Formats: sequence, C-alpha cells, structure tokens
Amino acid sequence: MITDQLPILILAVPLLTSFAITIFARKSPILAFSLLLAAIGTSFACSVGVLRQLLETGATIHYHVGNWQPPYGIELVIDHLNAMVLVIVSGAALLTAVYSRHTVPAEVPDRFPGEKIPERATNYYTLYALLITGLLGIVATGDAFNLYVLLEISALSSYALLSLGRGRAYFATFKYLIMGTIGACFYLLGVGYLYIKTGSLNMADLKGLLASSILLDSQTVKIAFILIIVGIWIKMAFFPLHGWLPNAYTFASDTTSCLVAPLMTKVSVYMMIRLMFSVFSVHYIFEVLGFQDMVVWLAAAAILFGSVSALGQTNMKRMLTYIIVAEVGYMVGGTWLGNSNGLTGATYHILSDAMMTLCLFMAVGAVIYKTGDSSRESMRGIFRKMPVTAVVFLIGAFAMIGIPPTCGFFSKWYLVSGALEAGHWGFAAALLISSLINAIIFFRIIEIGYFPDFDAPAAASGDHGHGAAVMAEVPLTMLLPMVLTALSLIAIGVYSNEIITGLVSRTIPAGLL
Amino acid sequence: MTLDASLLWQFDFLIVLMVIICAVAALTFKDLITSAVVFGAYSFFMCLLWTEMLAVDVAFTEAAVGAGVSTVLFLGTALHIKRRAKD
Amino acid sequence: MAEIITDIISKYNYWAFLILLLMGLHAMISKNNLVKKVLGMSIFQSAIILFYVSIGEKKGATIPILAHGHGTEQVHQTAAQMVAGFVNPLPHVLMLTAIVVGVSTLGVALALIQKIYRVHGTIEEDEILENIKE
Amino acid sequence: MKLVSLVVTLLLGALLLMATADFPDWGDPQSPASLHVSDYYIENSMEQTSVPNFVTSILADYRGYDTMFETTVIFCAGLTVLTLLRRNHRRQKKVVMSRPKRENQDLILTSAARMIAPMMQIFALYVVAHGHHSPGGGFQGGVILGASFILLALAYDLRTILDRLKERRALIMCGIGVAIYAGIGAGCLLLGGNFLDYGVWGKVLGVSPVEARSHGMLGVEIGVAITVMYIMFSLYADLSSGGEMDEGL
Repeated sequence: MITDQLPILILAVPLLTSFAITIFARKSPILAFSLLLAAIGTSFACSVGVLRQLLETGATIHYHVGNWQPPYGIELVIDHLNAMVLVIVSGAALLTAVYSRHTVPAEVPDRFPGEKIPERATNYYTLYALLITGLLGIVATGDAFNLYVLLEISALSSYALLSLGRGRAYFATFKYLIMGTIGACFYLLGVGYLYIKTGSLNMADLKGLLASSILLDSQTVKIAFILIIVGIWIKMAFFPLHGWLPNAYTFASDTTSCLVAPLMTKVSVYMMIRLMFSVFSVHYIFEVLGFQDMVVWLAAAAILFGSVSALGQTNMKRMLTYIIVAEVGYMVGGTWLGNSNGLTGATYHILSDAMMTLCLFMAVGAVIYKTGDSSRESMRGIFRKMPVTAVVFLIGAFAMIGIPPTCGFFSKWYLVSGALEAGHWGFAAALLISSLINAIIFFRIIEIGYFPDFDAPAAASGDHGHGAAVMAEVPLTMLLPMVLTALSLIAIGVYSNEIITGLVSRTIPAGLL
Repeated sequence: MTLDASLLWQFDFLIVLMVIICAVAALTFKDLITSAVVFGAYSFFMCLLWTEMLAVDVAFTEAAVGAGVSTVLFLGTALHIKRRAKD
Repeated sequence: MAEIITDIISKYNYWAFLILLLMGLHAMISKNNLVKKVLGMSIFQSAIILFYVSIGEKKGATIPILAHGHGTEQVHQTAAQMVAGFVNPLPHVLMLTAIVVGVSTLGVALALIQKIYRVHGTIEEDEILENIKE
Repeated sequence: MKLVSLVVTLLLGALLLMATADFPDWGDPQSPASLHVSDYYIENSMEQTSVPNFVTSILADYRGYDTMFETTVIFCAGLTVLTLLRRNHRRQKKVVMSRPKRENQDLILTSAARMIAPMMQIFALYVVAHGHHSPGGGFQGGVILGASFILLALAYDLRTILDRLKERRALIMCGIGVAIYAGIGAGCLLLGGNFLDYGVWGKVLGVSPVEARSHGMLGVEIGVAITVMYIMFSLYADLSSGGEMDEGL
C-alpha cells in the first residue's frame, strides 16, 4: 500500500530529484526549479500524510528499509516528535523554494564580468535538494550510525550552499567546515563508544541495552554521552561552541540563510532531544549523570550572550544570527530543565522558532533584494515602500519578542513556567531579559522603518519628491511565502493549545514530571 | 588456517610506531608538498595496520583512497597555493 | 610496573588511537596554515577509523569472508564456532562509509582553500584575518 | 589559540583515557560488540543473501540504506568542488582550447602509464564484479578506475585525458551512477516491497529472492563504481587545475 511507503517517500523523492536535476536539467534553471518545487511539495504532502496517519492511529510508525528486521537492518521510526519536525522541515523548505525563484538567479549568477561559471543555478538547486534530503533523513532515521551519514550529507551540502555567498563566505565556511567536522567526528566517536559496550546501533535497541544496571554506571557510556552531546552542541552552535555560526550565516547568500538558518539548528536540537530520550533515558540523564544544572546555566549564558551581541549589531543579518545563538539557548535550556513544562516549551519552540527565524530572514532578504544593503538603515521608510514586507517583519518581530497571540509568547510561557518549577531563577531571568532586549532591538528597527527619511537631502530622493516614496514591493513569488509564514506564526500561536495537547504533549517521555 | 594477530605483535608495534611518526612528521614539515607525501606514507602504514587487524576491505579502501587519491588531491592543492607553511 | 607495561602493550592500538586523535584535534584547532588544519582533520578521522576497526578485532579469527563461498557444500560448524571464527564485519562496513565521508570532506575543504587563496592571496589564518580587517 | 587548543585536547584526552580502562580487552571474542548484532550477519549472510563476503552483504544489503547515502555524499562532494572551483574564461576559451599540449611529455612515463592503465582498469572491473567473494566492491573498484585516469592525466596532461573523458559528461554520469543505486531501491517500491528490498526483483529476474538479493547488490555496486570513478577523476581535475581545466599537475 502506498500509505505504508509514505515514510520513505519523504526522503526518496527529493533524493531522486537531485539526481534527476543533474542528469536532465543541467541547462535549464527553470526546469531544475520546477523539479525541486515538485519534489519538496511531494515530500511535504507525504510528511503531512504521515502526521495525519499518526494522529489517527496514535501508534509509532516503523519502516524497515530493505525489509530487514531491526537491529540488523536500518529502520525509520516516526513518532509524534519526528512527524512534527518532518512537517516543519519540509514546509519551511517548500516556502523557501518558492521564495528562491527570483533570488537565486540574482544571487548565484552564471556570468561574471570576464568569466562564466556554467550551471551554477542548477547545481544550487541540486544541493538544495540534497540538503533537504539530509535533514529529513536525520529526522526520520532510527539508527545512530545512519544519522551520522545523513549529518554529513546535510553538512557537505550546507558548506556548498553557504560558500556561494559574498567575498568572505569562503573563509567563514571553512571555519564552519572544521568545526562541523569536529562535531560530527565527536558524534561518531560517541557512537563507537556505545557500540563497544553494547554491540548495537539501533536507537531502540540501544535504549533497551543501556537500561541494564551494569552499563548504567559504566564510564564508557558516560563518556559516550558526553561526546555525542558535545558533538551535537557544536553542530547547533550552543554558546561556548557557537563561534562559526554568525560569520557563516551572515556572508551566505540570502536564500541560503533563509534555508539553513531556521532548519540546521532546529534539526540539531531535535537530534539532541531524540538522542537524550530515545537512546539514553530520563533516569540516566537526570539522576545518574546529574549535570543538568550546569547545562541550564550555560543555556542562560547563551541566551544573554546572544541577545547582548545582537543588540550591538547594525547589520541586520548578523543581528539575526546572534538571535539564533540565543534561541538555541532557549531550547537547550528547556530540554535540560528536566520537567515536562520545560521540554514542552523546547519542543514547541522548535516549531515556532523555525517559523520565526524563517519569517525574519525572508523579510530581511526581501529588503536586501530591493536595496542591496543589509544594514539597519536599509529599513528606512520600509512601511511606505514595502508595506507587505514590513508587516511580515513586524509579525516576525512580535513573535521573537513574545507578544501574544503570536507563537513566541506560548513557547516562552512554557519555558518560564518550566524554569520556575525547576527552581531555575537564573534561566527564567535570562528568558525575560532576552525578551526585553529583543523588544529594544526590534522596536528600534521598526522605528527606523516607520519614519521616512527625514535626514536625507532632497537631491538624493530625486524626482520622487520628499516623503512620497513609491511602492516597490518584491515579486509575488517572494511575497507569497513571506505572507504564509507570517500567517503561520499567528496560526501556531492561536492553535497553540491544540498543538500542545495533540502533538507536543505526546512527545514527552515517560518519567518526566 | 587462521591468522592469529597476536603472534605478530612486534610487527604490529612497529607499524603503529611508523604511523605515529608519519603523523607527527606530516604535521610538522613546513613544506606542504613534503607534508602531502608523508601523509601518503601515513595512510599506507595505516592500511598495513588494518590489514594486520584483518579488516581487509577497509585496508583496501584506505590504500586506494588515503594513500592514492587523497595524496594527489593534497599535492594538486599544494601546487596552486603558497608552498611554504608558517607552522 | 610490569602490569602497566602489559596493559599498554595489550591495548596499544587504543593508545595509538588516542595519540593520533589528540594530535589531529590539536592540529585542527591550533595550526595556522589551512592545509595543515585539513591534514589534522584527515588524521583525526583516520584515528576514529582505527578505533572502530580495533573494536572489530577478535583473537583467533580470520577475515570476514566465508571460504568455499562459491559452492553449496555445507560448512560443518556450529553457529557459535562460526561467529568466533570471523572478525566482526560490522565496524568494517561502518568505516568504509567513514572513509568515503572523509575523502569527500577533504575534497570540499581543499576546494575552499583554493578559493580562499584566490580571494585573500594567502592561506595563513592570521594573514587572512588581517586581510579581512583592512 | 594554541593554549585553547591545548586545554581542549588535554581535556578530551583525559576524558577518553578514563574510558580506556573500562573497555573490553582488545580482540576479546566475548566482547559485547562481537556477540550482539554482528553474529547475526555471520550466521545468516550466506543463507539470506548468498554472498560469502560479509562486509559486502552488510554494506550493500543489510545496511544498504547507509551506503546509498554514502554514495550521495561522494556525489555531493563532487558537485560542491565543481560548483566552487569551475570557471571558464569565455573570451579566452578558444585560446585555451588551442593551447599546445604539454611539450615535454616523457616517453618512458607515457609508455609506462599506457601499459599500466588498462591493467588497472581490468583489475578494477574484477574488484567490482568479484566483490561478493573477495575484498573489494563498487567503491574500491571505482576508486581504482578513477585512479587509472588520474595516472594517465599525470603522465600526459589533463587536456589529453579530458578530450577523451568529457568533463561535462562526468557529472551526468555520476548522477546516473547514484540514480542506478536509488533506482534499484525505488524499483522495489514499484514491485511491492520495501525500499531497497532487492528480494522482490526476483519476480522480474526470474530467480529466487535470495539470488535476487545477490544480483541487486551487484547492480548497486556497479552504480557506486560509476559514481566514484567519475567523482574521483573530477575531484582531481578540478583541484589540480584550480578549476581551469587546462594544465593539471
């Protein structure tokens, strides 16, 4: 039955499409774009189908690749948590794909003065499909080693996409490559340490084996856990290990930022939650190991560091990248609080933060597309010139600050109540301070955007006359995904109750209060 | 016939020693081309070590990839950039 | 003392793994030259491969290929004997994948280095940072 | 930076040292790693897939899903390097094409390379085809095939080889290689099996499912070999010429 095959179709369709683009569409960016759009659309439809199937039956879906029983073969395991993340990843990828219609030809040109780089746009789309395959694969897999391979696919394709940016992008990407490789290798080493003690690679099987009391206080397993978590922290740019992120994302092309910024860190957070609770257990992490306090303090530091650094930036993209560092702190802290409210907040925040980041990056990308300038001053007069973009930016900013009814409010609500429940005043305070700083950052930009250009000399505004800037919106293919993202922010907020009781609360592992 | 690896531990030990020496040398030489060639030797000793551990497929791959293609890639790059490294 | 020496010798490949791993990591972080960083990365990765291959080792076992695999004659061995007779093939498979990933990363890293050299005119990290500041 | 690195390295070293004492003895046949999952492969590989090389049967069948993505990683790397480095000087293209080939081609080198290359290629094909029974398989064979072209390019020059092995075709071919792999997997979906369940191909090929697994693996290995060969050569061509595709080493 086709419904049985849905889990693999989510991955196989973009994968096969990336090859199809290479083979058939090398000459025609339009054809490549259509193929990509169709593939990610199919993938999104399949993800939604899997989610519906899961909500109807309530039973975790297991898909045995090659018809081999786990732990001998590789299985895809889809429960409520990954079904949600699959929909987010494929949905955000779909929106960005539509958005990329006009931005990619502008940002990844085939022709430069004096030299021609053939087929860059089609290669861009191929790499895009591979990145999405990698991310979806990470989310769907139930095998610890398979996760490493997919991690490397998404990493390699993201290096390629990020390096196709502005001048300094190469060096920034190189640093990311070094850090990313260290992270992935730490993860691989951690899996090896688990393997030497258990002999298994399947996540469910590992969990069963690790529950035995001999392995519970084994030094090797403890170190395996530390290696895996640190590896993932490097990948998600958690506070002391975040050094590569701001530069890599700032100098990337805007479409790439729209794609990579919301998805990579969120998928890493998903990986952390998955490995913490599906390979190790609540008991192991919070009772046997017991360094959650330190991690939550680190998360609080990440939030403060990210927010304060964002405050000092005048380049809009750079500012957003520091906000990502802060947001990673939210999710890591929420997960490590060790109570169900905190984890609910963190899981719900994966959803809302992916959309918020996407929304803001798209809006900033649209402004850069029109003005060619990423500094804060490029926002001047934006409410007149680009009203739709401005409203989208406003909604994204409200969500980031946490103003109801946007979704940012509800995730913060859960995170703060989780922090109070666990008695972590520091984390709660960091959350509130960060909201305050976000408010300052965004209201300053909105102020710049709302008031027209008083200071500019009349000569500069040319024959348009003073204060009568004409409407100059971006093309429809960019407006549509932006508006949809902004609407989704409100929808996720308005239906937060349904999402949390129907979906997020089912992902809370047993044993977490 | 079974090959018992422990019988040959002196030989193994020598290979391990060579691997480490090659790694140190590859990282310390200031001439990138020398480094690249020494790295090829490192890969080759690594491949011998893995053959000793009866991981024939891995050794085969390392011989083809590490000692062969990787070295050529390093050389190809080293010729296109400044050959002397500062450290 | 003798115990320590036998301990070191009996696990010498784990020690080698440790030394190579740390050397690679140190080079990746501290080397100034980008090619050297990449060399460190390759050593780091092959150290991990060495570790995995060491897991697969079994005393008294042979290479993981069934002899007489061509014919249909029955192999007169119990399952346990058979398992003890071959080294563990699973880590080998995993490491084949890791080697491939390693060479892919190497290729991309070297391509980036060439691009960096074209843009900044140097591949020493401190000089690039100075170049950026200007 | 040196200090930070030293601290990090020593910290990691201490951490890993702590675990070493806890490891099972090296080469212990009773260690958990050799008793839990891997025993299943050793006992059942021959029966279930009719492939005596356990590494091949795990690589291409039990964990074939991993290997598919591994091949994709290679593909991705080749594409990345090409996208990063390739540049054609449009105006000068004609000039480049008519630039004389390397003049100081060494007679001994070229004759030796011409003799070695076909043997390498034959051996590579053997490695691919015989991977079920001996060490080797698609990946190793592909690398050797690629290396034979690299050898020719080193002995002659890059242009001579590129005249025969069109660069533009290389990327298409390696796309086809991975597509063969994924296509064999996706074909199983159409035949009513799970993804990469080669057994169902038996219905089409007219052999038993176990035989079909063996054939499926061979098909997959060929796909891997094609991809790896072209990517290895194109990595060399791009990196050694700085993307200009003229001189090479």
